[in-house]
Amino acid sequence: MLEIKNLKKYFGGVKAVDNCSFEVKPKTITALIGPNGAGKSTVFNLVSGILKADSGKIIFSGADITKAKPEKISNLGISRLFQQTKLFNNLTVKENLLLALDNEDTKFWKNLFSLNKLSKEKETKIKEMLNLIGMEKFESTLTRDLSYGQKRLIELLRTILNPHKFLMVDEPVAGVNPKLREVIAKILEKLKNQGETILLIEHDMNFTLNVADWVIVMEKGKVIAQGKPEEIRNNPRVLEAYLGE
Amino acid sequence: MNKTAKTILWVVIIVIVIGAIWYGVTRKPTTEEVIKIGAILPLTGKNASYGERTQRGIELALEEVNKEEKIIEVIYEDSRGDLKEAASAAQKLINIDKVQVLFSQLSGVSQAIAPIAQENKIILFGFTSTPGFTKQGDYIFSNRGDATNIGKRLGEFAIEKEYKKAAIVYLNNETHKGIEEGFREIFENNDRSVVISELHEKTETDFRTILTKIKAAQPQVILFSSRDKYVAMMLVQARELGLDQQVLSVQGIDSKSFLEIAQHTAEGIIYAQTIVYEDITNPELQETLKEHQNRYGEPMSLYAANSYDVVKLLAKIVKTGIKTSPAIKIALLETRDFPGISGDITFDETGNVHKENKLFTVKNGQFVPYEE
Amino acid sequence: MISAYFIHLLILIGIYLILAISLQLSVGFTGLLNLGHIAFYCVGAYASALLALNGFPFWIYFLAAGFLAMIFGFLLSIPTKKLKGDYLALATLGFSFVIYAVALNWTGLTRGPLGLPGIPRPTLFGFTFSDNVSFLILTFIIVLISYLIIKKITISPFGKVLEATRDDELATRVLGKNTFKMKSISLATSAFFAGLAGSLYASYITFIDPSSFTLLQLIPVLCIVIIGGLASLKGTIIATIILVLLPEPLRFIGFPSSIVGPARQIIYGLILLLILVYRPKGFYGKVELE
Amino acid sequence: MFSQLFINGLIAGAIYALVASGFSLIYSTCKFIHFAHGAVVAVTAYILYLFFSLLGLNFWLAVILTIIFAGFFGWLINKILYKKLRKRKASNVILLIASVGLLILLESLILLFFGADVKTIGFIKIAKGLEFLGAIITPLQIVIIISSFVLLFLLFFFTKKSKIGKAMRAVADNRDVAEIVGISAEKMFSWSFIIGSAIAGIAGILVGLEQNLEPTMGTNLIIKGFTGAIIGGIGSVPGAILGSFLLGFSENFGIWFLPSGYKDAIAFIILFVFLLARPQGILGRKK
Repeated sequence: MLEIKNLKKYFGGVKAVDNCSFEVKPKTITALIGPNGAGKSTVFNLVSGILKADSGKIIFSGADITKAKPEKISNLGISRLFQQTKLFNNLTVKENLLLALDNEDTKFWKNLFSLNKLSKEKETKIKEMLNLIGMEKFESTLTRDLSYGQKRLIELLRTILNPHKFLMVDEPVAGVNPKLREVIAKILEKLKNQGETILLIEHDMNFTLNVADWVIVMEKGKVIAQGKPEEIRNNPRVLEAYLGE
Repeated sequence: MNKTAKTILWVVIIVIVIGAIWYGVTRKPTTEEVIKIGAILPLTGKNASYGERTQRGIELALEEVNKEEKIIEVIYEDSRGDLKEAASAAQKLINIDKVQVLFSQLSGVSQAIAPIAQENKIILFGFTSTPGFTKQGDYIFSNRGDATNIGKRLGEFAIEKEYKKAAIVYLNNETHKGIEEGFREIFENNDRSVVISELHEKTETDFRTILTKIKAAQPQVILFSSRDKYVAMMLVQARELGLDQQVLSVQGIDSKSFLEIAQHTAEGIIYAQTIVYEDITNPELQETLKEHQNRYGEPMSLYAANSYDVVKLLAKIVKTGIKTSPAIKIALLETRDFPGISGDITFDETGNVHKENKLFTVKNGQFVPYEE
Repeated sequence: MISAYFIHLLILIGIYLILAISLQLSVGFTGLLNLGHIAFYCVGAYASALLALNGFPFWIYFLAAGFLAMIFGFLLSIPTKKLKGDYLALATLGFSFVIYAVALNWTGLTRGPLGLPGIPRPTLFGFTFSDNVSFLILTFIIVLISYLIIKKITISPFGKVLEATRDDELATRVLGKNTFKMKSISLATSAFFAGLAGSLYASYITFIDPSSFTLLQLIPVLCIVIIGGLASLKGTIIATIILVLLPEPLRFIGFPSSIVGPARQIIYGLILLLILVYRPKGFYGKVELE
Repeated sequence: MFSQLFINGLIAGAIYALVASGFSLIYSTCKFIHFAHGAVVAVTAYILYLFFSLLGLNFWLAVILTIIFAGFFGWLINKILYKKLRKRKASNVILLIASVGLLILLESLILLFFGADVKTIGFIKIAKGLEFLGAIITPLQIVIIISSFVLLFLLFFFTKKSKIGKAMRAVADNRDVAEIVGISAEKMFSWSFIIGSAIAGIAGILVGLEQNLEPTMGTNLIIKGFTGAIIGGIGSVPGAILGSFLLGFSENFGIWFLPSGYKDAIAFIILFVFLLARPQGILGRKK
């Protein structure tokens, strides 16, 4: 599904991503783990086109997207959750979610002349998703007024609702209270059963290791180990990287 | 500033706005026979000093005219040289203050107001020498005459002095463009030519490079056709750059600040203007000139003389019992040689005047008529 | 007929309304700090005046004013691709200075500071809007149509994309929307209506010169957008009425004649600063720019 | 003629630099466009006129008092107007509008107290300039150019070496980080206003002597200073000075070939080209 080939990204002297290569197989949850500053989020930014790679290739189901713009990459089917919350604060929850559904809203003349009555099908989809996380009564509150955990949930929903073949999720449960953590874990599980392909960054080791099918470990911009969760759990190299030399 | 304080503030502002308009609208116009003049002058902004001088002329005339009993009232509006502002002022003066006569200064503002005045059949005196201004309608008058005559008079003088090459720097507006054209019309034939003619903006203060161009072209005479502050600065910078050719200039530079800026470089400048200081025989007008000198510490400027004469003329007409704009219009057109400081007033059929331009110069810090 | 004075003020309010709600579209709804709005107003006014003076019928020079301004809108949207916040404000401010300088110096086309006098009043289906009452009706209709169009844009999903671009452009792009295209459409649309306002202004005052399009003219419109409240058309309407009427009562206060000019400016400046200090968020502003 | 054009460009550039440096110092620290800086230049020019021409103080005493007044005036503006606005979390656009409102207010006050006519300080006697490599330049103009360069170095050392200078640059770079390290941003803002306005005082004095006094002189100066600051790089003070000289040269060389009415047009076209091609200006860093 996604292939990274000796990707490089330097910020001045800092080698954020240093000749990193790995592959994500379809219909699997792949976890990308490693200590802070290992280059995980930078890889996410390179794949989603927010940063331009210095060298190396990013292939997504056959297409070379190394130099593509974020909006083009997204329309190819990659949907991405950011590490910090990036909701539209002055819009309501419903408006935030509706934006993800399709790109009909970018057609100026169509919007100007049509009655843009919200289609039944979109309405129900939003309601269904909100019921899933028990936030149906927050439909018309401004996202600015939500709690941090609620914001993470809505943002996850927005990423899922955005039509995609591949999901990139950057620390979905970081800083979220245990109750909501369960809800998010349940959602990821549900997506896995539906056969979605997910690339996950998460620090919480046991959360990651029991959700992921495959684990890739990064340190100082390089991939230092790959394997099934059990193999990684007791791999000396990984422990060393985490606990520091 | 909690919520209540903010709402109170808003209520206060809105009340002021509504209250003042209501006061303005319902104010009973003063007694019937007083004639009202609405003066839309540039009282702030770049042209404030010219608005101020016109205002002085009006104030002086009002004191003389209203000595026994008040027959003329003047309402001032500040146009700031902005067209929208001037149009608002004109609408207010015509419709609320019910003025019979409008004064407007600066060519741009006068152009914007002319159609409004003409449409409402209100007399408009435009203190601008924009060529063809009074042709816009029979209610449009001007006491300044056409700017091109000044240019022509200076052209004739340059020919008398057998100058062959001339240079011109003129302010980028209708009046001074007219003067430049007038000068070229007369001067440029057989072997005489204007080697350089450049315009400058109102925001200009550094004329060095224009003057460097002129220095390279080596003209024998230089015409600075602009307002007093610009002409003075051009003069200073020209002398600093070593240009010592004879400098000609135009009406309006007869001000205290011109002498202050130019200091000794003003000596010997020759300019064309309509005002005739010395041979004003009429003792009353002599009195007014003295009054202006000791009240404002400078000789009466062209702007002041112009507005003064118009107010005096209107007062004479009103004293004969004429009260309405159409009637005043007829009386104005019939005026013949009304004695004025800025020259005797006789209106042609378009409502403009043709005044003979005389030459003046500066001799040991005084504005005096120029003799050969 | 005191009403003539009020009709004049209502026409000015109408023209400023179109200017303000169109600026609101780019500043309030799309977060584009557009300080070049007066340049579009100027382009519209000159295009309309020049075409009208050469005998073109009303609906040609009126729409031409809008479309020409729109083209300049697209032109100015090019820098919005990489410029953000302050830098965009500076670029658009620089753009308005350039347009002013061109209007002042291209004397062949615009007659420079001499301006364009004698601009004809509009004639539609044989009827000429020469008196102010009929001109007010024309202005009112145009204001209504402009308001409905802009209102429709802002409440439509397209409007929501604009607001999303304002709140977090990167997140909007990651949802697959070409935000640069959105910003250029928003800027071009707001320029179009500014051009229409320019055409109305030229046809109403019947004389225009560059001095009507300087930085000082931008300040009232910008204040209306800020004080009315970002992304709130209702607030913009109220703020327009107040700010256009604000200087009028000062005419009726009897200042001694020698200081009447500066006195009014001082009061206007003071009220402006007071409003800014005590109401920086505006009446109905719910939106906080970063 | 080339040397004369060069000198003319140098003089114009020096005047723009005097205005742009103060403006840019305030912008780089407080991150908003302080248009009223032009009015501060005008006000201080009139204060010198008050001290020297009206009250008859000794010229050099008047100059020192004027510069002190300028610094104080800048501090006052910041305290009364901008500090309140910042406390209410007003965005930069609001600060910009407030600064233009203040410009209108100050110019009207000058007009009220000093009248509209052009004033001269009359300390300098007008005489033919000195011959210098085929160009003519008056002593005052030489002072203007020298003081502009001296200012460039003083500012350069001040921002690089002095304690306050470094603290100001820290706030300019990243206000929050600076505050964490214990630098009070508010104090630095007032310092930038004091120093920026003092420089405006020097500009007011020199420009007042060279081009005489007029209530609206501030507006013309700040628009050119603003243009120079952007061309040079709005964030960096040396950039603003460099940009101002570039502006002075291109204007004067430009109107040697084009009619002189195009002076402002040249300035704004350069401005627009820079904003498109290199918005951060010559010395500015890409944000």
